[in-house]
Amino acid sequence: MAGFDKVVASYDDALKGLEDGMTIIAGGFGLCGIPEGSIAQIKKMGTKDLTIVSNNCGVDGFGLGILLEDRQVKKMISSYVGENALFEQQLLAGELEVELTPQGTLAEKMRAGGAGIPAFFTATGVGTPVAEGKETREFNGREYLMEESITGDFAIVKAWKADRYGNAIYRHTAMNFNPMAATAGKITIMEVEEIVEPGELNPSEIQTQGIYVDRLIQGTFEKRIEKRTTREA
Amino acid sequence: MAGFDKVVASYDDALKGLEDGMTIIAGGFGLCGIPEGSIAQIKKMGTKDLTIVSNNCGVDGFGLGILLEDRQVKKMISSYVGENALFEQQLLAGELEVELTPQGTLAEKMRAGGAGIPAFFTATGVGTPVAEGKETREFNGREYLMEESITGDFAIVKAWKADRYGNAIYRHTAMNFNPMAATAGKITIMEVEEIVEPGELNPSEIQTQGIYVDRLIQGTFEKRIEKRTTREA
Amino acid sequence: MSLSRDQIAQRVARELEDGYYVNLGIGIPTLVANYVPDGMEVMLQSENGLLGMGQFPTEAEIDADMINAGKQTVTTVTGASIFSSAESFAMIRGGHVDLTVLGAFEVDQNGNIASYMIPGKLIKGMGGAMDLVAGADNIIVTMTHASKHGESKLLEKCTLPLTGVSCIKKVITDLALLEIKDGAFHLLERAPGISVEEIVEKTAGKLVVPDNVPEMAF
Amino acid sequence: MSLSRDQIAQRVARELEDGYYVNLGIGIPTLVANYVPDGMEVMLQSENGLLGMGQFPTEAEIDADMINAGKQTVTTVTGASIFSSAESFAMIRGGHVDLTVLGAFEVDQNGNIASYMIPGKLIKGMGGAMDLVAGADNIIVTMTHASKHGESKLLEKCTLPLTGVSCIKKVITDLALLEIKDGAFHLLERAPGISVEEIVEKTAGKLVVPDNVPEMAF
Repeated sequence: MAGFDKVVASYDDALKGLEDGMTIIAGGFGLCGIPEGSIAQIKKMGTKDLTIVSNNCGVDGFGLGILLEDRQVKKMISSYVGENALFEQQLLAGELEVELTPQGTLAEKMRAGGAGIPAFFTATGVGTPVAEGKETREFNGREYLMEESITGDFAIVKAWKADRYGNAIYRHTAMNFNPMAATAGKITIMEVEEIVEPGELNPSEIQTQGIYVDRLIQGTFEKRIEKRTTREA
Repeated sequence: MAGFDKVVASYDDALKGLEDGMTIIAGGFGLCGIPEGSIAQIKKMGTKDLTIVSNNCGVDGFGLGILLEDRQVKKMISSYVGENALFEQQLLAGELEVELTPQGTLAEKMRAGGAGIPAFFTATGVGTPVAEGKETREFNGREYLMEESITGDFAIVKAWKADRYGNAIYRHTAMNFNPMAATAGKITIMEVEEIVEPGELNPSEIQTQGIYVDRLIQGTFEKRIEKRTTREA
Repeated sequence: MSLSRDQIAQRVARELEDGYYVNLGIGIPTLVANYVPDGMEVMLQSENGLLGMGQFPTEAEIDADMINAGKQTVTTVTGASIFSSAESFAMIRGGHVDLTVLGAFEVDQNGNIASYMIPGKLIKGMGGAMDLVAGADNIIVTMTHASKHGESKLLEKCTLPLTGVSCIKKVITDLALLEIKDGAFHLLERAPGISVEEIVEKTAGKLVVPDNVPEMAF
Repeated sequence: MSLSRDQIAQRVARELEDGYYVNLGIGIPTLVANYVPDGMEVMLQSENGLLGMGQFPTEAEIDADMINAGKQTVTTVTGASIFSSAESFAMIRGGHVDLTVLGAFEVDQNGNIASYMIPGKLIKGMGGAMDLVAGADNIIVTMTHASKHGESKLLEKCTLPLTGVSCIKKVITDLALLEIKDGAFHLLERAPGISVEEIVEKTAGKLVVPDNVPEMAF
């Protein structure tokens, strides 16, 4: 790698250094905007005992769900995990831990992790099971929970286009958790549909700045649709 | 106002409801990206005892500096106020309070205020005068300060283009504090160089969403340059 | 007769105001979008990062990268904006959304809500519901008044794990519209042909019934 | 002879590495940009929201909306990005900037720095300096070794209000390059023609002097 060129040639190179027991922060919401290539590579590598921070855990046979097949995941930190029979099975069998985290709190924990903020207060979850074991505190007469931030050994994210420096933009709602996840990895791997030359993206329109991206790879994406809803033409 | 059309016809309408003693959050960095029209209107209205949250206080005779001339400002919450003789005079005479806040903490206080986060922890300012009277706490062996968020009765911001719904984009580094300020006002006034029709801006490129904007006005801008530095052509 | 799902949505829609930014949960709340009164504009927020959600796409328009919080393929309306999950919940948590409509398993007389988990069954997770109930001033819960077995869902105290505390002020069921305040349900309207007695019978929590309870008209 | 401002900058530039994201403070640090070694790429971060700051504009290019953190008109390099102040300090606070170079009034043997305020004189404010020193692992302070009156600025304990505590590990003055560790300044290099004795004399804080102190070459 010379200068700021973050492009790597293969997913082998992209996930280099991933080890058993590590924490991975993944972008995506449902099956939308997920880092398909990195997930496939992790399955191929067979890395075990992973803690994965992601809003969802994919579905049976697609997305992060495929990492359950060989029991690679020790713990999921997610807001919603209800689309996956294998997940349920492993959870009930005690083979998988899950830390349910409200969606907004999860997004903010990733952002805070990347932004050097170790903890913040939110009203979300006060008085609910989410508050168990957490400190609460009153501000202006209302009770708030203290939530700690999250960082990962790796972050795996998916963007639409990025220049070689890792300056990236997202396509429609495939943005979701990706920009925050990108900031929160010690090593951040970004896969994209198209790599362009520096200068091709408008500096003011860049949504993830290259400073957050360590390894950039051009991928191919199935983009499976979870709930295909249409109207008559 | 019908539906989501936020456009108002005059600065009189834009600043309606501003009263003595209120808190105003202002976008801008130095003289770059400042809400010139709203500042002029506040001077015209003669509103007093204002608390103004802004990274800087303009310069003598321009920007927020003009509000000092008639002693309209009771307190500034800023990170840097060193460009203004009148400011110094009033500060030394005890006619003006200043709460110096590190620039990053100030930006985050505005963001947190708009995002429903009443407080957060940062390492910035630990062991310095900024930490006086503030709670500290250790996370992962490092000491952090608890900083509370800021909201305002009004926010005054400046964008480049916005559609009638208040969906806005910024021009170059005139973005600075404006996006966070826009989220932190009970009433947010946005002045822009150009108002376009909804649909003209790409949904994914919008930098301040209309949900944060209450009143939108087309302004004219002097855009004074504070330090004109050039190289030979 | 008790209200249909669509009638519940229709009644919720009367609570809308022009220029409202609204988050509609999955199920009955989603149907509210079909009953926005003529001449009124509301904009739908979807917590995965979309403000200005439109109708479902045609087969030709379908795009895997354009979904809503229910993971359904959708379109955008003119003037929509798309943003990150952090920004989306900044809007929600910061109280910028004018109205949130969501379903629930139980609501109690102190405005507590349980909507995300039934112990013993699978834990699916709260998604954005906890953020939504904590962030909004104005929340309407839609639900059936009682379970299929006739057990009231409007309780003195929720029995299931809570989604939020003291946050629900309005409930629209298949039988009635109720306000929650001062530790009680206040009956405001009843479904056409539903007697006050039936509502009293099916409300386990404290219920305040005024002298006159108008019938909803559709 | 003691180093000129440009020589200090030149010496700092030798600490750069290819692919570094760097924040340069006002004054001498700004000059470092002029001495980036050939074949090496660094990208300059300006805390008002710019990554990839370029040179000053020509008269024709000047744009009031394109400034740096020193409020000077600037340009961007190819591959630059522009963002909000919150995002900018997320980068800084989150430790994503590889190197920060800034000036100071005083530095002490425990790595404390005072750089923003002299009581009795006007309080200008800390700007982004406190965030920068708290956020960076790798900070170089550039300063004159002593005041015009000969008073050391490398102290046992800072006397002015602090900008940050235990955060400075490297200082480059007009006389020497020093590392701060274990509660002492460690002399690593001296300016050409400057004797170890002069450095010892002008360093008020605890100074560790190795047997051999190489002279900088320019």
